[in-house]
Amino acid sequence: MTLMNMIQALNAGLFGAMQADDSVLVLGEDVGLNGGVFRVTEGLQKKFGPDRVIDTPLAESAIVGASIGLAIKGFRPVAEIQFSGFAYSAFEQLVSHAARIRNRSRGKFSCPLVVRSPCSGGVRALEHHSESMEALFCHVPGLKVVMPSTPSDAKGLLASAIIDPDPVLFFEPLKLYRLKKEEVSEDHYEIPIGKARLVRPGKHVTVVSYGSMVPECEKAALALSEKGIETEVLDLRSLSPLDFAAVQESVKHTNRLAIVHEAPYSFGVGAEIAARIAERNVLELDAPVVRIAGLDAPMPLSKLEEAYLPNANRIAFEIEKLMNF
Amino acid sequence: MTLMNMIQALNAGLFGAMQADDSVLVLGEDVGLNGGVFRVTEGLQKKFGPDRVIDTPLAESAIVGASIGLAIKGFRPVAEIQFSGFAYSAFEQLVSHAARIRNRSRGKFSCPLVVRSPCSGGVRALEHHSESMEALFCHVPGLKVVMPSTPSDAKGLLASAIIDPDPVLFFEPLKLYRLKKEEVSEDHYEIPIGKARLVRPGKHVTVVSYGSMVPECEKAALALSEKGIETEVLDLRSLSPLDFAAVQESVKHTNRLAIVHEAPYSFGVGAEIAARIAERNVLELDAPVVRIAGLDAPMPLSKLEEAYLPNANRIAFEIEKLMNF
Amino acid sequence: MPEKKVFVGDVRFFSVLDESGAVDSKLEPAFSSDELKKLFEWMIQIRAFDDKCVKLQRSGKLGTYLSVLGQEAQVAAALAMEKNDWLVPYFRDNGLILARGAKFEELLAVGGGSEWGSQFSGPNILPVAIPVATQLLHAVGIAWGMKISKEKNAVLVSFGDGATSEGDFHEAMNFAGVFQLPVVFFCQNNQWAISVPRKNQTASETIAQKALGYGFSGVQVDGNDPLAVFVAVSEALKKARQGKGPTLIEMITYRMSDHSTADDASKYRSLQETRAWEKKDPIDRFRKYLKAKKIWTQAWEDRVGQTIRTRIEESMRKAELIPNHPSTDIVDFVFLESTMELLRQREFLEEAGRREKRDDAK
Amino acid sequence: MPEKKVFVGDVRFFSVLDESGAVDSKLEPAFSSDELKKLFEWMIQIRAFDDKCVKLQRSGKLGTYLSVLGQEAQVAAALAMEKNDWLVPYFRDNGLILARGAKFEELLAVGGGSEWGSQFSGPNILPVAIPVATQLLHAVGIAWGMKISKEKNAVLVSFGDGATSEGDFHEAMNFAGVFQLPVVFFCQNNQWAISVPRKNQTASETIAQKALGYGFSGVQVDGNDPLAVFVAVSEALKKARQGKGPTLIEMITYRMSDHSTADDASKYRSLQETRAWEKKDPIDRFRKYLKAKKIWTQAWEDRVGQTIRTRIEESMRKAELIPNHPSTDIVDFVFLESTMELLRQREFLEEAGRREKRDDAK
Ligand SMILES: Cc1ncc(C[n+]2csc(CCOP(=O)(O)OP(=O)(O)O)c2C)c(N)n1
Ligand SMILES: Cc1ncc(C[n+]2csc(CCOP(=O)(O)OP(=O)(O)O)c2C)c(N)n1
Ligand SMILES: [Mg+2]
Ligand SMILES: [Mg+2]
Repeated sequence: MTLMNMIQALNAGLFGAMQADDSVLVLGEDVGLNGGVFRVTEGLQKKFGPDRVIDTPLAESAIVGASIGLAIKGFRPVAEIQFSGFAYSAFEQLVSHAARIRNRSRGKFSCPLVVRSPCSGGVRALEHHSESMEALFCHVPGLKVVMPSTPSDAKGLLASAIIDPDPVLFFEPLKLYRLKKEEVSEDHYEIPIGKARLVRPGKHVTVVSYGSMVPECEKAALALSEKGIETEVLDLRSLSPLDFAAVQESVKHTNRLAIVHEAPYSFGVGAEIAARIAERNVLELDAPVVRIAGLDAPMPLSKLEEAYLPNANRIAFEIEKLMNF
Repeated sequence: MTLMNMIQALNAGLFGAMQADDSVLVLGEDVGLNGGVFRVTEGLQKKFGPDRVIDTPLAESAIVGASIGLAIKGFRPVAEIQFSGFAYSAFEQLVSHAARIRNRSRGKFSCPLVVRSPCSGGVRALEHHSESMEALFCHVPGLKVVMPSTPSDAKGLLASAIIDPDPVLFFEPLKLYRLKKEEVSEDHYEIPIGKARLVRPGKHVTVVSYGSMVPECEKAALALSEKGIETEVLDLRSLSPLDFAAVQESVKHTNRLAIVHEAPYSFGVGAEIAARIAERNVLELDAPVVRIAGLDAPMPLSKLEEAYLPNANRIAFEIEKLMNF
Repeated sequence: MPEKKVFVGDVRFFSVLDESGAVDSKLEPAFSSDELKKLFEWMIQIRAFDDKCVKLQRSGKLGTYLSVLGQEAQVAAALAMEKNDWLVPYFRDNGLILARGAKFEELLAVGGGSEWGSQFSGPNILPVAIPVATQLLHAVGIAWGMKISKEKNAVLVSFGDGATSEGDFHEAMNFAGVFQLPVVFFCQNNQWAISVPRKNQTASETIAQKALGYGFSGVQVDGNDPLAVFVAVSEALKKARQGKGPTLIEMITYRMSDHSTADDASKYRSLQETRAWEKKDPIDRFRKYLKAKKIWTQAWEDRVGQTIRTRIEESMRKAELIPNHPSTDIVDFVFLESTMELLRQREFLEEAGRREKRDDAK
Repeated sequence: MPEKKVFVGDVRFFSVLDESGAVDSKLEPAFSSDELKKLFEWMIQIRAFDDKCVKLQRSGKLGTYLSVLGQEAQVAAALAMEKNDWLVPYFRDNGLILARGAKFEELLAVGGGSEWGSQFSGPNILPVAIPVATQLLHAVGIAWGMKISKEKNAVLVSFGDGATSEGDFHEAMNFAGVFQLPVVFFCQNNQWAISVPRKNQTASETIAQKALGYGFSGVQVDGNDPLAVFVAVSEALKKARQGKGPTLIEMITYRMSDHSTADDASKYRSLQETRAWEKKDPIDRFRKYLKAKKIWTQAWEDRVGQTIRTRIEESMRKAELIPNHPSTDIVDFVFLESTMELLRQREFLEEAGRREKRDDAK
């Protein structure tokens, strides 16, 4: 075990995967010599050479499109999109090809591709550098979408994503990159895609979240606990496929559900969870579901970023309201 | 009033808008001399000339990106994307610019742009020609999304979209293009964006739908009526903004809700409606919400298209189940 | 030296056969008569298949069909390819796909609406890409893979003149140039992209010259001359396999048919133009050449044509025999391992199937 | 004639001032001394502003900052523009944006995190586009609008060498060529795109030659020579305004600073390279020229420099005075008319604001 922040854990994960399997490649803008703008790919090119850790020209559609070709040819590319706000020009390649090649060819060809990308806000960045558009990818059949919230989950999920025989979008909440360190195993281990993590058990209310909002939910839960409200916090880790069974199980004993994400409120990941509850577990609810989310507005520049983002205070406030329902 | 199918109504709408306002332009692939692959822009170039009805090179990002520039410069471009399955390469321009220019410049610049595009399945088309990815656009702050299901709505919504000071995605379910004719006024009229249409009143259950599934819901309602189940059918017409007030009002008296769309089940428009009900009207439900939707799989080629798409039978079946809950 | 030339580039055009079938012996490839016969057979094969498919579409047995009519010399590219090369085709490549070994029934299956058809026989053929120009990047990726694993093969990626306007064309060409990838960009400039003529697609004098912006060479060939197409593709593939990087080939040809069975070209182009191109028909021209070489006889062509038509008829029967695959195919190939939610939806499909059967039985 | 050249194209490079400040009198633009002074002032203005902003970023008062250091000759483009022309800038254009009339406090506001800053003073300046190359299409659209309404103006759109790899660059260039639009593509080739050197960005010998693939001309200029930049931009804008179509200008320069305040260029490029470019400093060179023309004195430069620094300090006070706009700004500019849902969210913001005040009061 070593104390690592999320960047170090991801870096270790990439090292391990490349060492274990020659077909794993890393490519993207500034991932080679520079080691990535957040240093996630630091040292990889030195170790594995410029044929396996590749600085590409500035072209997101090409990064993903060429990776699809590499995947078809038998490689396991781990492509980086420098910020998730720049993934849109690769959208066609992801939606129309990466997600469909297996189906289109009835399994003759497949696309074991990982696209890593920093996401979410909270660091007062430039426009387009703080986007939370994960729900877009969740709606696309054929794509998997994961987002870790801790260093050790980051490493284990990345291992699963690289081994996965199908395309995985791997979002990294950049606010959490260096937020905290924890003990992470140096050995290979996998956190299965599609399994949520019970962050904190509780009996009064379930809070489902993921990514950058998980630490805020934990803080809120702590504060609520002092008021006698025991919050069960679930970190989804995978957004598609969703571990809905875990949500159901929790709601079955808490009978109250709040969903927290920083992405815009409408048509987000929270909608899907609330909808499934409305379809499958509505009779178990003692109170309405509540979504605590970003606003239906572009992520503002830094001056108003705080007002836009949910935080522990707001989460605690909304959950208290929910408990008083 | 003249008997028109949806294509004719849209064509008449474009004629009217171009005649009324010199700043309205039509551009896209094959929209000029050829009149569009579905004939929606037939005759426009002849009438308004090649400066206002423009055949562009084959490049969707450019069609939308240049339209944004035209809109900034004071024009009202009505861009066509030949099939909505080819809109993805224009995604970055839509999400990162069309949707944000007003906000980015605090109202100094704006983007009164309409992007028209045929969508949805049911006509046994080639791959990528039957996509229903409207929910992706709904999640993007700053975009409006509409989808008519009748000729007269098509014309009235198009008029509103063209007059709208902000970008509007205008999806046209191609299965409905020639499905039926109805009396449409030749005069200018507007169907406001954000207002649902009560297709059929009913007291036992509410069915919310839009686009290609509206006629199927009507058929199902007819069949159910014979069994004594009176279905209230709502056609959303606008997906973003949603007329949630209309949904609420209906559910208040039926206490049962089904949502029907052909887009994939998970993370779709149905999720948002079900979620809002779960948040705001859960106590008024006598039964769980049900979503009747496409599958979480790519739209299949024609042999399996029917199995993929919801239809009147399936809708009636699910609603009966819901009534028996 | 305040002013200087920092770049000069050019593009050459060449043909081997002229319109009368006369050959430029300096450029004539050294083919055996079997190879020449194969080329001719492939050309009449696609013409016959196109003809059949258009008819099948009219009678509702096939979906929208895109004919190769006029572009039959595309098949010459298949002759230049080695087994371990890859073909990344576009939607007007049935001639090429068949020549590389795909079966009629496979193309009929795709056209008839079954994904199973896209498992083409013949080595290393990707399913057809419908979104224009997107496949160029896949070709670049495959070629990149070859380079990384030091394979001495190459990728041929095919597309139309319209495709050159898309961003993906540019990004693919640029990556291929930067990484010196073994890929041949085979542009079938058939003068039209649905209703948009070549001159409105780009202001560039030739499409071949676009390669100059990516640091490699472009060449224009008479695309109704299968020998010229062969020579160009074969040189470019050889160069690619030798690690000398990519080439852009502009094959000048003409789309003699409507864009597709859903299109009516008379709305936007003159009969006169089409007539003028009729005279350059690639099959006629090649027939004259073979005749002069004493390889062609009418009897031989009749016999070959007959065989092809019989095989097409047989393949139709086979295609009709292809079972209507179960509706669960819809969800079974989304991922290698289905998710919980997909398994739930699979059950729904099975139940719906059973319900239908019950309803039918009533 | 089986083989022929079907295209020949070239690219010229030119400069007006050499590195010693000596002038090529044939190409020297006829400037008044006021104009020359203005050019120099603009250059030292951006250098001073950059310097200040990097410091402000270090002390946490500004977000990530991108310096123009080394590319100051960009300001010459502003001198070539007319009032009704449009400027579509990229993220390393503060020199140009200021020269066109934007105020320091506006740039400081954007950098400090307020959207209000993007309402630049100065005629027709779009907000800075962050997603690389996307703004080229907006420029094309604006130019198209000018053409349709028969205005005799033009658009200057600015971008880096890295931007030329994006699909949007290609699609913009192609549309501009096809529709012969009044737009000047102003590429500031500063040799780097973050850590990727120009030679790994594209295999093309020059960036200027990329224009050849779109049917118009490209030209390379010494981008550390403001006179050469002026001549090139001014010729291209004139050509555009006359309806003679687009031009691609490649301005050869160098990014002397890190990519941004978040970057450390020593990780990927040699000090040696940077040092070599120091000798070509655009301000030094222009100063020598002005001195030879007897326009420059140290006293004058000191005075001008002092004035600029004072104005920057004043603008900082102004920027600090800019009210912290209400949180409801977040939702109020999404649409001209807010939707019901946005109004609901607006109420939430107001309530949250009130709650915070209450909590603070406790
Ligand atoms: C991205 C995309 N946009 C639009 C279409 C619709 N479409 C199909 S074929 C075609 C024209 C293609 O022209 P070209 O590339 O010259 O090929 P050709 O059909 O002439 O062989 C268009 C616009 C598409 N398939 N993909
Ligand atoms: C589409 C997109 N991808 C990635 C980035 C991140 N990024 C910002 S600047 C930059 C390099 C730009 O290089 P160049 O175009 O040469 O401009 P320069 O910074 O050298 O002035 C990158 C990769 C971005 N802003 N947009
Ligand atoms: Mg064509
Ligand atoms: Mg650069």
